[in-house]
Amino acid sequence: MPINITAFGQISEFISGTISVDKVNDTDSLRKHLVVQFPSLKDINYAIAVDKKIISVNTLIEENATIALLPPFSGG
Amino acid sequence: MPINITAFGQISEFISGTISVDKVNDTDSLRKHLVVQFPSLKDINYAIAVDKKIISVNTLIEENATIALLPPFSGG
Amino acid sequence: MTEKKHKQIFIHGAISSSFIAESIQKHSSKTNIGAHSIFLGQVRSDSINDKKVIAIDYSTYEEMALEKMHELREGIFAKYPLTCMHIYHSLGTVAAGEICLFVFTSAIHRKEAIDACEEMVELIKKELPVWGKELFEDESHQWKVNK
Amino acid sequence: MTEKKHKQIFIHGAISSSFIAESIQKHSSKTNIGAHSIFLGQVRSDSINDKKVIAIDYSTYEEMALEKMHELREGIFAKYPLTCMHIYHSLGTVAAGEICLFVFTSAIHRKEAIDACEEMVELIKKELPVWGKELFEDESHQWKVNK
Repeated sequence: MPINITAFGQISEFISGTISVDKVNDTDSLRKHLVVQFPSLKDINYAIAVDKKIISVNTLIEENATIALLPPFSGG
Repeated sequence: MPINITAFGQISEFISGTISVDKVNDTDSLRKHLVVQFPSLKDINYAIAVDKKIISVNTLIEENATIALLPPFSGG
Repeated sequence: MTEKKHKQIFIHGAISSSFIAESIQKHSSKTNIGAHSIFLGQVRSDSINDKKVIAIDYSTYEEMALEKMHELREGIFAKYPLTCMHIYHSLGTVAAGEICLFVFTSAIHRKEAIDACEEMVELIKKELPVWGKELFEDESHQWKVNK
Repeated sequence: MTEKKHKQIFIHGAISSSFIAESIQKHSSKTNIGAHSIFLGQVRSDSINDKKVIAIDYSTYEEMALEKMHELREGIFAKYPLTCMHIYHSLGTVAAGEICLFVFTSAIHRKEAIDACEEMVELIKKELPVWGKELFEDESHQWKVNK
Protein backbone atom coordinates (compact mmCIF):
# COMPACT_ATOMS: atom_id res chain seq x y z
CA MET A 1 0.00 0.00 0.00
CA PRO A 2 1.12 3.57 -0.50
CA ILE A 3 2.12 5.18 2.78
CA ASN A 4 2.25 8.89 3.22
CA ILE A 5 5.53 9.57 4.92
CA THR A 6 6.87 12.92 6.04
CA ALA A 7 10.55 13.02 6.84
CA PHE A 8 12.23 15.74 8.87
CA GLY A 9 15.70 17.07 9.57
CA GLN A 10 18.50 15.25 7.82
CA ILE A 11 16.17 12.46 6.66
CA SER A 12 14.26 15.01 4.58
CA GLU A 13 17.38 15.34 2.46
CA PHE A 14 16.74 11.95 0.87
CA ILE A 15 13.12 11.00 1.63
CA SER A 16 10.10 13.05 0.69
CA GLY A 17 6.47 12.54 -0.24
CA THR A 18 4.52 9.31 -0.52
CA ILE A 19 6.31 6.00 -0.64
CA SER A 20 4.73 2.84 -2.02
CA VAL A 21 5.50 -0.19 0.04
CA ASP A 22 4.36 -3.79 -0.20
CA LYS A 23 3.63 -6.10 2.71
CA VAL A 24 4.16 -3.34 5.22
CA ASN A 25 1.45 -2.96 7.81
CA ASP A 26 3.33 -2.12 10.96
CA THR A 27 6.18 0.18 12.00
CA ASP A 28 8.79 -2.56 12.44
CA SER A 29 8.32 -3.81 8.90
CA LEU A 30 8.30 -0.21 7.66
CA ARG A 31 11.72 0.33 9.27
CA LYS A 32 13.08 -2.79 7.62
CA HIS A 33 11.68 -1.76 4.28
CA LEU A 34 12.99 1.80 4.45
CA VAL A 35 16.56 0.90 5.34
CA VAL A 36 16.73 -1.28 2.23
CA GLN A 37 15.34 1.46 0.02
CA PHE A 38 17.35 4.24 1.73
CA PRO A 39 20.61 2.82 3.10
CA SER A 40 21.55 6.25 4.59
CA LEU A 41 18.94 5.57 7.29
CA LYS A 42 21.22 2.92 8.76
CA ASP A 43 23.34 5.56 10.49
CA ILE A 44 20.46 7.64 11.82
CA ASN A 45 18.85 6.90 15.14
CA TYR A 46 15.37 8.06 14.17
CA ALA A 47 11.97 7.79 15.83
CA ILE A 48 8.67 7.11 14.07
CA ALA A 49 5.55 9.12 14.87
CA VAL A 50 2.15 7.69 13.95
CA ASP A 51 -0.50 10.39 13.89
CA LYS A 52 1.82 12.81 15.68
CA LYS A 53 2.66 10.43 18.56
CA ILE A 54 6.10 8.88 18.81
CA ILE A 55 5.65 5.13 19.09
CA SER A 56 7.86 3.06 21.37
CA VAL A 57 6.64 -0.40 20.40
CA ASN A 58 5.76 -1.96 17.08
CA THR A 59 2.51 -0.35 15.95
CA LEU A 60 -0.01 -1.24 13.25
CA ILE A 61 -0.21 1.27 10.46
CA GLU A 62 -3.83 2.00 9.63
CA GLU A 63 -4.85 3.25 6.23
CA ASN A 64 -4.60 7.06 6.06
CA ALA A 65 -2.26 7.13 9.03
CA THR A 66 0.24 9.97 9.09
CA ILE A 67 3.73 8.62 9.43
CA ALA A 68 6.67 10.83 10.29
CA LEU A 69 10.35 10.00 10.44
CA LEU A 70 12.08 12.02 13.14
CA PRO A 71 15.85 12.19 13.56
CA PRO A 72 17.11 13.40 16.97
CA PHE A 73 15.66 16.81 17.85
CA SER A 74 17.99 19.78 17.95
CA GLY A 75 15.85 22.79 18.73
CA GLY A 76 16.77 25.68 20.99
CA MET B 1 34.71 58.96 72.44
CA PRO B 2 32.48 60.11 69.63
CA ILE B 3 31.77 57.30 67.19
CA ASN B 4 30.61 57.94 63.69
CA ILE B 5 27.70 55.59 63.16
CA THR B 6 25.68 55.15 60.01
CA ALA B 7 22.39 53.34 60.42
CA PHE B 8 20.43 51.79 57.56
CA GLY B 9 16.95 50.49 56.86
CA GLN B 10 14.53 50.69 59.74
CA ILE B 11 17.31 51.64 62.19
CA SER B 12 17.87 54.85 60.24
CA GLU B 13 14.42 55.92 61.37
CA PHE B 14 15.69 56.59 64.89
CA ILE B 15 19.53 56.72 64.69
CA SER B 16 21.52 59.07 62.52
CA GLY B 17 24.83 60.87 62.57
CA THR B 18 27.57 60.78 65.18
CA ILE B 19 26.88 59.38 68.61
CA SER B 20 29.02 60.18 71.61
CA VAL B 21 29.69 57.18 73.79
CA ASP B 22 31.82 56.70 76.90
CA LYS B 23 33.81 53.59 77.77
CA VAL B 24 33.00 51.96 74.46
CA ASN B 25 35.95 50.53 72.61
CA ASP B 26 34.59 47.35 71.10
CA THR B 27 31.46 46.23 69.26
CA ASP B 28 29.97 44.25 72.15
CA SER B 29 30.04 47.25 74.47
CA LEU B 30 28.69 49.42 71.65
CA ARG B 31 25.71 47.08 71.30
CA LYS B 32 25.04 47.27 75.05
CA HIS B 33 25.33 51.02 75.00
CA LEU B 34 23.06 51.49 71.98
CA VAL B 35 20.20 49.34 73.24
CA VAL B 36 20.04 51.49 76.40
CA GLN B 37 20.05 54.71 74.41
CA PHE B 38 17.69 53.36 71.68
CA PRO B 39 15.37 50.71 73.18
CA SER B 40 13.78 50.08 69.74
CA LEU B 41 16.98 48.22 68.81
CA LYS B 42 16.00 45.42 71.20
CA ASP B 43 13.58 43.98 68.63
CA ILE B 44 15.89 44.26 65.63
CA ASN B 45 18.31 41.52 64.76
CA TYR B 46 20.99 43.79 63.31
CA ALA B 47 24.59 43.24 62.21
CA ILE B 48 27.48 45.63 62.76
CA ALA B 49 29.92 46.44 59.99
CA VAL B 50 33.32 47.88 60.89
CA ASP B 51 34.96 49.52 57.90
CA LYS B 52 32.43 47.88 55.55
CA LYS B 53 33.00 44.35 56.84
CA ILE B 54 30.34 42.63 58.88
CA ILE B 55 31.95 41.41 62.09
CA SER B 56 31.02 38.08 63.59
CA VAL B 57 33.00 38.30 66.84
CA ASN B 58 33.59 41.12 69.28
CA THR B 59 35.88 43.61 67.53
CA LEU B 60 37.91 46.55 68.78
CA ILE B 61 36.73 49.89 67.46
CA GLU B 62 39.72 51.95 66.35
CA GLU B 63 39.57 55.70 66.21
CA ASN B 64 38.13 56.88 62.89
CA ALA B 65 36.55 53.50 62.22
CA THR B 66 33.38 53.53 60.17
CA ILE B 67 30.61 51.78 62.03
CA ALA B 68 27.39 50.75 60.31
CA LEU B 69 24.26 49.25 61.82
CA LEU B 70 22.60 46.88 59.36
CA PRO B 71 19.15 45.40 59.87
CA PRO B 72 18.35 42.27 57.80
CA PHE B 73 18.83 42.91 54.07
CA SER B 74 15.78 42.99 51.84
CA GLY B 75 16.99 43.82 48.37
CA GLY B 76 15.73 42.33 45.13
CA MET C 1 -12.31 14.63 14.61
CA THR C 2 -12.10 18.14 16.00
CA GLU C 3 -8.62 19.44 16.46
CA LYS C 4 -7.87 21.80 19.30
CA LYS C 5 -6.21 25.01 18.16
CA HIS C 6 -2.95 25.24 20.04
CA LYS C 7 -1.06 28.39 20.89
CA GLN C 8 1.51 29.34 18.25
CA ILE C 9 5.11 29.37 19.49
CA PHE C 10 6.98 29.68 16.20
CA ILE C 11 8.38 32.93 14.86
CA HIS C 12 9.95 33.28 11.44
CA GLY C 13 13.56 34.35 11.74
CA ALA C 14 15.35 35.66 14.83
CA ILE C 15 13.60 36.79 18.01
CA SER C 16 14.34 40.50 18.41
CA SER C 17 15.29 42.19 21.66
CA SER C 18 12.41 44.61 21.17
CA PHE C 19 9.98 41.67 21.04
CA ILE C 20 11.45 40.45 24.34
CA ALA C 21 11.14 43.94 25.84
CA GLU C 22 7.47 44.14 24.83
CA SER C 23 6.79 40.75 26.43
CA ILE C 24 8.37 41.94 29.67
CA GLN C 25 6.54 45.27 29.55
CA LYS C 26 3.15 43.57 29.21
CA HIS C 27 3.59 42.07 32.68
CA SER C 28 3.74 45.40 34.50
CA SER C 29 -0.02 45.35 34.96
CA LYS C 30 0.15 41.97 36.72
CA THR C 31 1.13 43.28 40.12
CA ASN C 32 0.91 39.90 41.81
CA ILE C 33 4.09 38.84 39.97
CA GLY C 34 7.30 39.08 41.98
CA ALA C 35 9.75 37.21 39.76
CA HIS C 36 10.42 36.57 36.08
CA SER C 37 12.87 34.01 34.78
CA ILE C 38 13.96 34.23 31.16
CA PHE C 39 16.07 31.87 29.08
CA LEU C 40 17.40 32.95 25.70
CA GLY C 41 19.09 30.63 23.26
CA GLN C 42 21.56 32.41 20.98
CA VAL C 43 23.03 30.93 17.79
CA ARG C 44 26.68 30.22 18.39
CA SER C 45 29.35 30.60 15.74
CA ASP C 46 31.03 27.29 16.51
CA SER C 47 34.01 26.19 14.50
CA ILE C 48 33.61 22.63 13.23
CA ASN C 49 36.59 21.18 11.37
CA ASP C 50 37.87 24.71 10.74
CA LYS C 51 34.56 25.84 9.25
CA LYS C 52 32.56 28.52 11.03
CA VAL C 53 28.80 28.28 11.62
CA ILE C 54 27.28 31.49 10.27
CA ALA C 55 23.60 30.64 10.88
CA ILE C 56 21.19 27.88 11.84
CA ASP C 57 18.20 27.02 9.69
CA TYR C 58 15.40 25.69 11.92
CA SER C 59 12.55 23.48 10.75
CA THR C 60 9.77 21.71 12.62
CA TYR C 61 6.93 19.25 12.38
CA GLU C 62 4.55 22.02 13.33
CA GLU C 63 1.29 20.16 14.11
CA MET C 64 3.15 17.72 16.32
CA ALA C 65 5.29 20.44 17.93
CA LEU C 66 2.29 22.58 18.91
CA GLU C 67 0.48 19.55 20.31
CA LYS C 68 3.61 18.54 22.25
CA MET C 69 4.10 22.07 23.55
CA HIS C 70 0.50 22.16 24.76
CA GLU C 71 1.18 18.95 26.70
CA LEU C 72 4.48 20.29 28.12
CA ARG C 73 2.79 23.55 29.19
CA GLU C 74 0.05 21.68 31.02
CA GLY C 75 2.65 19.57 32.81
CA ILE C 76 4.63 22.62 33.94
CA PHE C 77 1.52 24.51 35.09
CA ALA C 78 0.41 21.45 37.06
CA LYS C 79 3.80 21.24 38.77
CA TYR C 80 4.59 24.92 39.45
CA PRO C 81 2.30 27.75 40.65
CA LEU C 82 3.10 30.08 37.78
CA THR C 83 1.34 33.30 36.92
CA CYS C 84 2.21 32.86 33.26
CA MET C 85 4.59 31.28 30.79
CA HIS C 86 5.50 32.34 27.24
CA ILE C 87 7.59 30.36 24.78
CA TYR C 88 8.87 31.33 21.33
CA HIS C 89 11.12 29.40 18.98
CA SER C 90 12.51 30.58 15.66
CA LEU C 91 11.96 28.85 12.33
CA GLY C 92 14.01 29.48 9.22
CA THR C 93 17.39 31.13 9.24
CA VAL C 94 18.82 32.70 12.38
CA ALA C 95 22.30 34.22 12.10
CA ALA C 96 25.06 33.68 14.67
CA GLY C 97 24.57 36.12 17.55
CA GLU C 98 20.79 36.22 17.12
CA ILE C 99 18.20 34.80 19.53
CA CYS C 100 16.38 31.58 18.50
CA LEU C 101 14.63 30.54 21.74
CA PHE C 102 12.80 32.62 24.34
CA VAL C 103 11.34 30.96 27.44
CA PHE C 104 9.69 33.32 29.92
CA THR C 105 8.10 32.26 33.22
CA SER C 106 6.57 34.48 35.89
CA ALA C 107 5.45 33.69 39.43
CA ILE C 108 4.75 35.25 42.79
CA HIS C 109 8.08 33.97 44.15
CA ARG C 110 11.43 33.43 42.46
CA LYS C 111 11.91 29.71 43.12
CA GLU C 112 8.94 28.60 41.02
CA ALA C 113 9.73 30.94 38.14
CA ILE C 114 13.38 29.83 38.02
CA ASP C 115 12.73 26.10 38.35
CA ALA C 116 9.88 26.09 35.81
CA CYS C 117 11.96 28.02 33.27
CA GLU C 118 14.91 25.66 33.57
CA GLU C 119 12.71 22.57 33.32
CA MET C 120 10.89 23.95 30.27
CA VAL C 121 14.18 24.64 28.47
CA GLU C 122 15.29 21.04 29.06
CA LEU C 123 11.93 19.71 27.82
CA ILE C 124 12.10 21.85 24.67
CA LYS C 125 15.60 20.60 23.85
CA LYS C 126 14.59 16.96 24.41
CA GLU C 127 10.98 16.70 23.32
CA LEU C 128 10.11 19.40 20.81
CA PRO C 129 10.31 18.18 17.19
CA VAL C 130 12.58 20.93 15.88
CA TRP C 131 15.74 20.49 13.83
CA GLY C 132 18.63 22.87 13.37
CA LYS C 133 20.77 22.81 10.26
CA GLU C 134 24.10 24.54 10.87
CA LEU C 135 25.11 26.56 7.84
CA PHE C 136 28.79 27.19 7.14
CA GLU C 137 30.49 30.04 5.31
CA ASP C 138 31.20 27.84 2.29
CA GLU C 139 27.47 27.00 1.91
CA SER C 140 27.94 23.47 3.21
CA HIS C 141 25.92 22.41 6.24
CA GLN C 142 25.69 19.96 9.09
CA TRP C 143 22.73 18.87 11.24
CA LYS C 144 22.96 20.15 14.78
CA VAL C 145 23.06 17.69 17.67
CA ASN C 146 21.71 18.68 21.10
CA LYS C 147 23.66 17.78 24.21
CA MET D 1 44.70 53.74 51.29
CA THR D 2 43.74 53.44 47.64
CA GLU D 3 40.22 52.33 47.03
CA LYS D 4 39.41 50.20 44.03
CA LYS D 5 36.67 51.66 41.87
CA HIS D 6 33.98 49.01 41.66
CA LYS D 7 31.45 48.59 38.88
CA GLN D 8 28.22 50.50 39.53
CA ILE D 9 25.14 48.30 39.81
CA PHE D 10 22.59 50.80 41.12
CA ILE D 11 20.02 52.54 38.96
CA HIS D 12 17.74 55.28 40.23
CA GLY D 13 14.12 54.23 39.91
CA ALA D 14 12.73 51.26 37.98
CA ILE D 15 14.67 49.23 35.43
CA SER D 16 12.94 49.75 32.07
CA SER D 17 12.23 46.99 29.57
CA SER D 18 14.07 49.03 26.92
CA PHE D 19 17.18 49.01 29.11
CA ILE D 20 16.89 45.23 29.34
CA ALA D 21 16.44 44.99 25.56
CA GLU D 22 19.57 47.07 24.97
CA SER D 23 21.56 44.85 27.31
CA ILE D 24 20.43 41.78 25.38
CA GLN D 25 21.11 43.42 22.01
CA LYS D 26 24.70 44.25 22.98
CA HIS D 27 25.48 40.54 23.17
CA SER D 28 24.71 39.81 19.53
CA SER D 29 28.33 40.53 18.60
CA LYS D 30 29.55 37.90 21.07
CA THR D 31 28.98 34.91 18.84
CA ASN D 32 30.57 32.44 21.26
CA ILE D 33 27.55 32.83 23.55
CA GLY D 34 24.91 30.10 23.28
CA ALA D 35 22.73 30.82 26.30
CA HIS D 36 21.52 33.77 28.35
CA SER D 37 19.74 33.45 31.68
CA ILE D 38 17.90 36.46 33.04
CA PHE D 39 16.22 37.01 36.37
CA LEU D 40 13.94 40.00 36.92
CA GLY D 41 12.56 41.02 40.27
CA GLN D 42 9.24 42.86 40.00
CA VAL D 43 7.65 44.87 42.82
CA ARG D 44 4.58 43.02 44.03
CA SER D 45 1.45 44.72 45.23
CA ASP D 46 1.05 42.57 48.33
CA SER D 47 -1.80 43.15 50.71
CA ILE D 48 -0.61 43.37 54.30
CA ASN D 49 -3.33 43.73 56.94
CA ASP D 50 -5.72 44.94 54.25
CA LYS D 51 -3.30 47.62 53.06
CA LYS D 52 -1.88 47.43 49.55
CA VAL D 53 1.79 47.95 48.73
CA ILE D 54 1.95 50.58 45.98
CA ALA D 55 5.75 50.88 45.74
CA ILE D 56 9.03 49.94 47.39
CA ASP D 57 11.62 52.54 48.30
CA TYR D 58 15.10 50.98 48.10
CA SER D 59 18.17 52.26 49.93
CA THR D 60 21.68 50.86 50.27
CA TYR D 61 25.02 51.23 51.96
CA GLU D 62 26.59 51.90 48.61
CA GLU D 63 30.34 51.62 49.31
CA MET D 64 29.82 48.34 51.13
CA ALA D 65 27.35 47.03 48.53
CA LEU D 66 29.70 47.67 45.59
CA GLU D 67 32.60 46.06 47.44
CA LYS D 68 30.41 43.07 48.32
CA MET D 69 29.14 42.78 44.74
CA HIS D 70 32.71 42.79 43.46
CA GLU D 71 33.45 39.89 45.80
CA LEU D 72 30.29 38.00 44.77
CA ARG D 73 31.10 38.49 41.07
CA GLU D 74 34.60 37.12 41.52
CA GLY D 75 33.19 34.08 43.33
CA ILE D 76 30.68 33.36 40.57
CA PHE D 77 33.23 33.82 37.78
CA ALA D 78 35.61 31.48 39.60
CA LYS D 79 32.88 28.84 39.88
CA TYR D 80 31.19 29.05 36.46
CA PRO D 81 32.71 29.49 32.99
CA LEU D 82 30.64 32.54 32.08
CA THR D 83 31.12 34.79 29.09
CA CYS D 84 29.67 37.73 31.00
CA MET D 85 27.42 38.77 33.86
CA HIS D 86 25.50 42.02 34.37
CA ILE D 87 23.64 43.04 37.50
CA TYR D 88 21.43 46.06 38.16
CA HIS D 89 19.43 46.94 41.26
CA SER D 90 17.08 49.88 41.69
CA LEU D 91 17.42 52.55 44.35
CA GLY D 92 14.65 54.95 45.34
CA THR D 93 11.02 54.39 44.58
CA VAL D 94 9.88 51.57 42.31
CA ALA D 95 6.13 51.22 41.78
CA ALA D 96 4.27 47.90 41.92
CA GLY D 97 4.58 46.16 38.55
CA GLU D 98 7.98 47.71 37.79
CA ILE D 99 11.32 45.90 37.67
CA CYS D 100 13.76 46.43 40.56
CA LEU D 101 16.39 43.72 39.96
CA PHE D 102 18.02 42.53 36.73
CA VAL D 103 20.53 39.68 36.79
CA PHE D 104 21.87 38.62 33.40
CA THR D 105 24.38 35.80 32.83
CA SER D 106 25.69 34.49 29.51
CA ALA D 107 27.72 31.39 28.70
CA ILE D 108 28.61 29.01 25.91
CA HIS D 109 26.21 26.38 27.28
CA ARG D 110 22.90 26.74 29.11
CA LYS D 111 23.71 24.92 32.35
CA GLU D 112 26.37 27.39 33.47
CA ALA D 113 24.30 30.45 32.57
CA ILE D 114 21.22 29.13 34.40
CA ASP D 115 23.03 27.94 37.54
CA ALA D 116 25.14 31.09 37.85
CA CYS D 117 22.09 33.32 37.46
CA GLU D 118 20.12 31.47 40.12
CA GLU D 119 23.05 31.47 42.55
CA MET D 120 23.69 35.18 42.03
CA VAL D 121 20.04 36.02 42.75
CA GLU D 122 20.22 34.09 46.04
CA LEU D 123 23.48 35.84 46.98
CA ILE D 124 22.01 39.27 46.23
CA LYS D 125 18.97 38.60 48.41
CA LYS D 126 21.11 37.33 51.30
CA GLU D 127 24.32 39.33 51.17
CA LEU D 128 23.79 42.66 49.45
CA PRO D 129 23.22 45.53 51.92
CA VAL D 130 19.99 46.83 50.40
CA TRP D 131 16.77 47.61 52.21
CA GLY D 132 13.27 47.86 50.83
CA LYS D 133 10.63 50.01 52.48
CA GLU D 134 7.14 48.95 51.39
CA LEU D 135 4.94 51.98 50.87
CA PHE D 136 1.19 51.68 51.35
CA GLU D 137 -1.66 53.65 49.80
CA ASP D 138 -2.28 55.55 53.04
CA GLU D 139 1.37 56.77 53.15
CA SER D 140 2.28 54.42 55.96
CA HIS D 141 5.13 51.97 55.41
CA GLN D 142 6.70 48.73 56.54
CA TRP D 143 10.23 47.36 56.12
CA LYS D 144 10.37 44.46 53.70
CA VAL D 145 11.64 41.10 54.92
CA ASN D 146 13.29 38.69 52.47
CA LYS D 147 12.40 35.02 52.61
